Amino acid sequence: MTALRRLGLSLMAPAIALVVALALSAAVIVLIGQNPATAVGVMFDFGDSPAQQTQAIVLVLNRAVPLFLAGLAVSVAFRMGLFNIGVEGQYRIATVLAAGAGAAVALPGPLHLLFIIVVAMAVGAFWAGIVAVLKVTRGVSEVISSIMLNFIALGLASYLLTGPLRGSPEGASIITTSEIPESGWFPGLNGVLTGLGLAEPRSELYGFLVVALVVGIAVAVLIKRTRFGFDLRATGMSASAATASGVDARGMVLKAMLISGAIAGLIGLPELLGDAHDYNTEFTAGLGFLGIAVALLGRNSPLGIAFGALLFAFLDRAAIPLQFADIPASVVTIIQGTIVLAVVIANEIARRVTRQQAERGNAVAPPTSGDGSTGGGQGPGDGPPPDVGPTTGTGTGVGVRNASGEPGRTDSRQGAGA
Amino acid sequence: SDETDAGSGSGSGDGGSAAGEELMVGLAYDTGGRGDKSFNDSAYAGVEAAIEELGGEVQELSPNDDGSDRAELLTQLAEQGYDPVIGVGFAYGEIIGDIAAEYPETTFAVVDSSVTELGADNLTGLLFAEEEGSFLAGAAAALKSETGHIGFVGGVENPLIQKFEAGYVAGAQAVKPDIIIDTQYISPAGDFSGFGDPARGQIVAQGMFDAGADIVYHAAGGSGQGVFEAAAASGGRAIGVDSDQYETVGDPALQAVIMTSMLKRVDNAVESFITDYSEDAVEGGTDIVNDLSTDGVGLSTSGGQIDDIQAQIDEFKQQIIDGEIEVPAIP
Amino acid sequence: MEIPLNESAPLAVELRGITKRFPGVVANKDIELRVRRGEVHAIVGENGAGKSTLMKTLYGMHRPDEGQILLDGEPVTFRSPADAIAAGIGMVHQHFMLADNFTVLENVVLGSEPTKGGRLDRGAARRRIQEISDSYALGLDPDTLVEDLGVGDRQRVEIAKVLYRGATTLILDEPTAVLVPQEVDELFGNLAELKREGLTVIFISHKLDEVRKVADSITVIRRGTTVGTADPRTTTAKELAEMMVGAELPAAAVRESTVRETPVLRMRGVTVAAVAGGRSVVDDVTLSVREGEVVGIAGVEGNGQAELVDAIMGLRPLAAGELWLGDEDIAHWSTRRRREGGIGFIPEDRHRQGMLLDAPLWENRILGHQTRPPAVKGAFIDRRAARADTARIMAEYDVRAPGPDTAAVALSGGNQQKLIVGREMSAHPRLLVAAHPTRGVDVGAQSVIWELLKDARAEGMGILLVSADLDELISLSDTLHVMLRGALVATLDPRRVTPEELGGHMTGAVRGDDAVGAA
Amino acid sequence: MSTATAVPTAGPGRGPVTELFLGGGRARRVTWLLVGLLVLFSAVRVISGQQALTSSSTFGAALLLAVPLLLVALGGLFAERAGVVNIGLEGMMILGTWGAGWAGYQWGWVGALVGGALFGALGGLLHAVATVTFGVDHVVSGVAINILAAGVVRFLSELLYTDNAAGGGVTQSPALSSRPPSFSLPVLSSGPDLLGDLESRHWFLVSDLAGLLRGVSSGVGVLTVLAVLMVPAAYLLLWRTAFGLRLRSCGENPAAADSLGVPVYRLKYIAVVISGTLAGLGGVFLVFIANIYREGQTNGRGFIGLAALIFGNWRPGGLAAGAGLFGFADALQLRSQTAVVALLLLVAFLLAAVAVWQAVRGKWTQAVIAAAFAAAALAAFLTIEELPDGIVSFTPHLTTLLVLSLASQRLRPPKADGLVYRRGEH
Ligand SMILES: Nc1ncnc2c1ncn2[C@@H]1O[C@H](COP(=O)(O)OP(=O)(O)OP(=O)(O)O)[C@@H](O)[C@H]1O
Ligand SMILES: Nc1ncnc2c1ncn2[C@@H]1O[C@H](COP(=O)(O)OP(=O)(O)OP(=O)(O)O)[C@@H](O)[C@H]1O
Ligand SMILES: [Mg+2]
Ligand SMILES: [Mg+2]
Repeated sequence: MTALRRLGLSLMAPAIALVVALALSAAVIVLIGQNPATAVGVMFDFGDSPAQQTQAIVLVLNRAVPLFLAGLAVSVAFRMGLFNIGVEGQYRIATVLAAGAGAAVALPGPLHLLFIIVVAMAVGAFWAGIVAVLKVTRGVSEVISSIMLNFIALGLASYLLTGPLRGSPEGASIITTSEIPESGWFPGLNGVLTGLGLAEPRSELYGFLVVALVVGIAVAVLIKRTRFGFDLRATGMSASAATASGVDARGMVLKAMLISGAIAGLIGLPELLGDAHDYNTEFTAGLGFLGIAVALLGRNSPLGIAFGALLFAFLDRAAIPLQFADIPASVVTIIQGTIVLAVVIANEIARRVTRQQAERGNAVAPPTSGDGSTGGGQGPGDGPPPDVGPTTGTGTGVGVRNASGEPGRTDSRQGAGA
Repeated sequence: SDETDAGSGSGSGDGGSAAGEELMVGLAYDTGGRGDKSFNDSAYAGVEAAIEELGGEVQELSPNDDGSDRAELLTQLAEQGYDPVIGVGFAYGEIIGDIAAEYPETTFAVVDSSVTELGADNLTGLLFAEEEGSFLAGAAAALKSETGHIGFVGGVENPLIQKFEAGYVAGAQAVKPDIIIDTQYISPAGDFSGFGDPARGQIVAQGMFDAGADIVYHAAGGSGQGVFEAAAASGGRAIGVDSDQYETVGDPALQAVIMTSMLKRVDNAVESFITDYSEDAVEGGTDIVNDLSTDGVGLSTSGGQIDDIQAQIDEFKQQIIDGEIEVPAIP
Repeated sequence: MEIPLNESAPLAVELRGITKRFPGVVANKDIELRVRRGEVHAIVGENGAGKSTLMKTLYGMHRPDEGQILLDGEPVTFRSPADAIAAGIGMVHQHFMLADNFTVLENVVLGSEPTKGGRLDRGAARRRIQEISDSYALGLDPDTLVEDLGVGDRQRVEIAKVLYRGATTLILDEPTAVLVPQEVDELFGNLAELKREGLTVIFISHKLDEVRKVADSITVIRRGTTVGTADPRTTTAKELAEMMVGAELPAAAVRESTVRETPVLRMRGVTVAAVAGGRSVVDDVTLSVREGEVVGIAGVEGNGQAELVDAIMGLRPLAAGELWLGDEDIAHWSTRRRREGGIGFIPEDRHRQGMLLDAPLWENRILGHQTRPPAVKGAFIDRRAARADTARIMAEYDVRAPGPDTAAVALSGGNQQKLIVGREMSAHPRLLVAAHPTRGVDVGAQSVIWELLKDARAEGMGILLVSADLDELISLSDTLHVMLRGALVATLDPRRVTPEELGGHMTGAVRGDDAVGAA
Repeated sequence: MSTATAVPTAGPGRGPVTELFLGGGRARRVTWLLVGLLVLFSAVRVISGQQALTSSSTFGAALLLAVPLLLVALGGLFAERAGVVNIGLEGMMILGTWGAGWAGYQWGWVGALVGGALFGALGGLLHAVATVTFGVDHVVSGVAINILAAGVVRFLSELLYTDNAAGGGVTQSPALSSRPPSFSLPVLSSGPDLLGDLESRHWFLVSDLAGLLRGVSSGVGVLTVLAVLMVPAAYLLLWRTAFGLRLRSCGENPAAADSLGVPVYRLKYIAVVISGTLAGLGGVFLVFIANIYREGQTNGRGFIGLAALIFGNWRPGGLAAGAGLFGFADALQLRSQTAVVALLLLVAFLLAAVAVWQAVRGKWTQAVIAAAFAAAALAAFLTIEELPDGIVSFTPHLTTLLVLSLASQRLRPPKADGLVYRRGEH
């Protein structure tokens, strides 16, 4: 019964949160004199023709892919209590350098792609690695250093784009890097869609979706099934316990940030390899910050993050039809913000409830504590008869306990403040 | 920008559906959307004027915060039957070519981006010779400056804003070759915060005023507000941009310091494009350059602060129109 | 005792029929407590009997589900500690409630600060604290940071806090658990002082001799309910213990040595530097642990035992010295390598260093053994094997929980500790570093753990035992070292030493020279 | 700090010179540090000829850039001293700018002040509800508030400013109907402007000092004065009053505070609401500069303020120093690309000093490394004319990062900072 109920609870939380967020947003829509029902209808209206419907799906998926990667990048660090607010800078600098490197070389197709991906991951990892090194060697809080490195990445990317990597002619209104040759383009997946019997959409479904899925599965396996993942999660749950168990905490900081940064390096690639083929002044910004929200929505689990990314992407797409229905697009941002807040509050309540149930379930479990007055049920009366206890003649030594300085149990995400 | 020649074969009709039917204009804004007191509003004014004249309706759309859904805005407008569809801002330049090719029946226009290389004959670029207008602004500043020291504040250091700088510097030097010109950008290319941070605008301009400049020209969008504030605080003057900021600033204290504004008549360009469309007169595949000769750019005169030098300004204007003065577009 | 007590006068504190339930647990059930004014009243009962819960009720930290509180014969209701404080009740908690980064003064005045013109009047506060400190001989300096104080001083700060609020009734929850005998005597001196001033003291302790020495009357609690009162002058410790437990107590152990010759751990000149610089926290320690030997480390808390353990486990770098495990020099090994090399570890703070509270038991089984079968296969975690092995440990070591998937938080302290012991034993270490292995664990679990340690010793495991429980140390150890200010100051023979002597060495009152040589 | 704790005497045999510089407590050390910096800056200015380095104009700009950071960081101080990490400062600042614009165009600058503070406070309240009442992880709640704030202000603008007769639009408010007053020091910084006169002589040290003084004493806005006064005020409130002691106790050991009848939840609420209010005031300050609300006006300053708080070791003086450092570097960067190059000379001097210091202490490796970097910085100064825009733009961020990573890390956050406190679950 408990397993089922626990599952129910963990699903209930996001569902309730969604309802609360939608209710609040409906109130907002009413406030501007519109009908919320229309709004919901509009958001779910994917168009009339099959082509329009697949197009809508492609749009959502294409938006979800980078958000998913961003969420993954944030979550890997979060899992061990590091707040990588620097994903934004990591993907910016990675994308511009990957674009530059990709345009500079000529390689056969798959190799070219691989090369660009490796460059992007390496640069992202390097940029995140700075944060880790500063934290480990100098004790600089990763929050500050990654905030600062975001700005530095922005400036550096701008310098690279306008300086050494500039590919567009003087005077062109958008500054771009040189275009990556076609061998470095990631093939789209529309063939798969049509193969599935769907109508051909207008836009190309990013082939990078496949990479994102692979990365997602890899991260899931890494975190949940491997020793490394165990060490990572253990450090996140209790750094002190992990250290005592033999985990090298400093090394873990470095490794977690490197992985997080490497994934962050991929965020810009769906657009770079699937669509733009160069980095430019108009390249999509802000995905790193959205990634934080997506990771939170997905409770740092790859599957959850996938849902979070899809939800955000779905809401993003709705911005256009909403405007056609004369509902301001800012409603979408409000829904997104409210959902995140509602979900985290609901999660917290659910976590409490399950934990309480777990504790209660155990407290009443031992069979012999008939009146239930002692929770643990470890009174000598019901346990095995206490054997030869080391007692001095006078019998003073019963259960001396020492309580000094025992820090209480906390669920600290120690990445937070410092 | 990649599939340059795709779909150009289907050059069936420019504005084919114009006559008789109700005019349905699709307007896709740059980030910020309507109400930016700048060229989004200006474009809307143009559409509004056209509709007043010709009847019909307009559908406005704004992109999301990171502008990643721009292409979808245009597609949706075309899909829903809006025609013509106008993208406001050079950011549309990258993608509008592909969409125009996809919807050959629809007429497209893009503000601030050249389309000649895109080869779509249902697409028109509405360009402005900002450097020419800025030249006049530079000349006016040099003529009115008492200290022989003027300034230019750019929002973001991208090619578009550099055109303003280039013209302004050329204009000022045409009047006074040894004039001191401070130029400074608020944020580097790719970082758009420079268009929306008045505090930095204020600080940059204040630095110029403190250093002895008495007139500062801004091409910094919303940050320009800070430039006006700095001018007011230090008894200097400022030159506005895009629209007649004397009229839009809505604050008498600042009106007093806005000497003139470099007008970029997006409204006129949009209005005449729609009119052409309704008369089936859109050529397509080309750029319409709005320059001094078409009054697509120019200086505003509200407030009367440059009335005394109007003659010299007009002379420069004529020389530019006549080609006697070549205004550089790159600093 | 000296003050004649008027039997007809209203009681200082009377609790009638107090019942307090927590989710799934009835912590207090129909409890009766009668405390006369001016007496020292002791409450005894085993772990989890509900003593702290009852005192928290009296202190207004939570409200009873049933029952009544009467002060001086008048019924009262407390909504918060503030109400209780106003009514003259003060409590010193089992776990210290002090802000380390605050000074003594700040800790004492917090919540009832003297102010002058809106400002905190430090002058007045200082005078008042000095006054209290002098009249009850607490010896406090108001301006030192609490983090620089030892346990005894901290406790006196806690008492000063209570007195500062003008409490007439003091609750002391296990005040002696962390003190060495000399400190306990000082504390009892303080209590006598308090009594002389007419204050009422309610005193909780597991140490029945102490209780008999200091209390005027005793209430015994078992499984959340009062089983009776006792007169300390006529009741023996054994009788008291049997009242508490409700059964006959086991007889004392017979000791036989299992010590072999081969050393498993050798340390020479081990020195650990303080993090903030200054005096070394572990100072030139030389000792060895042989197969089948339990080496006990006694010491007042904060004298370097924790750092010594950390140094052995590789959690702190050595500033100097050698560290050998068997024939291997492990001074530069990582913690993981040391654990793989055969060191087991029972940390002193299981919540901080021993467990992942939010993780299920089977994951806690893996903790510390991430590189070894059965729970791990190559680079991957073998979930099935981990679960199975956890189930085995649960059965063998009597860990009471629904199953391997239960979250660790759900277990009581004793069960958590048994899991940790079982986990460490399962890896068959050559050396077990056991820090306070029975801390906060009740009688039943405690004897189970002691048995496990003894069995392991008999099989040849070397054990380094750090404990604050002197009886535990004396009865388990084959060799006993005393640690003071980071250095080993004495080596004693556990068969001959008494807790009082040991306490003398621990506080430095007795010099190490007259130590009894060990075997 | 009258309650200076007895620091263990730092090494024997301190010479009279060392004593002069390092003796006499923190105040004297800080004074010497400031004097040293001024001399250094003055020297660099004279050598490089970059007057902007110490001009009153630069210092004035630095003040203007530092004040919003200062206000936000002070906001962070209140929250974190009460144990609540506040990553939502940016969002609260955004709400503050909107509130100031909206109230300001209707009721003038006083209205803006109140409006911004109130909106910021609302953001704080939301954070308090989430973290204190519902026990949500502080970072998570803060991030959510940042997202929400951006949506809310856009929405409110859409609702209230489009088609508003007073002006404004989706991205900006109408202009404030009145401006806040500003002050200049009479005679010294205005009128005869004696300081200005001194400054323009470009004398070594004297002019630099005059520039500094004039920069912070001419045309200073009312909110600047308020903000600067708030630094000592926050210190007095938090470290000298009963309220402050209680508030800080919630950040150090809430369970202990609770057991003494301190209303922990209420205090946390108060602290986080104050935090939001101060962040909101930071937003108001930005609105005062522009005289309107403009979307995106905060431009990440909430995050920088948070960084200043950590930089300053969770103390009012320290965070003011952090905000000042950032503000100065930012002002320099915005004012003059070439002056930024002069900073390289400064870095060279500093590193050379470090090299000498390390050599004296016998740490040769460190000395050589420092000397090498000093030489590199010097070479860069001599060869580079002007840095590209992209590079210059992150001067303040890089400076902060460098100072942080070079300074020894003895940061001490409040002990229970960021921990969710539940009564009885400590
Ligand atoms: N806040 C709580 N929530 C749930 N159960 C609790 C809580 N506090 C105590 N209990 C339960 O009440 C029982 C009595 O606990 P209490 O702390 O009063 O015991 P105690 O007699 O003080 O034991 P010890 O000697 O270990 O200090 C515990 O076994 C525990 O199960
Ligand atoms: N605040 C609380 N909330 C919920 N359950 C609690 C609380 N405090 C104690 N318990 C439960 O009460 C039981 C025993 O509590 P108790 O505090 O007596 O533990 P213990 O055996 O003394 O061990 P420890 O010293 O590690 O706490 C455990 O099952 C524990 O989960
Ligand atoms: Mg207990
Ligand atoms: Mg207790």
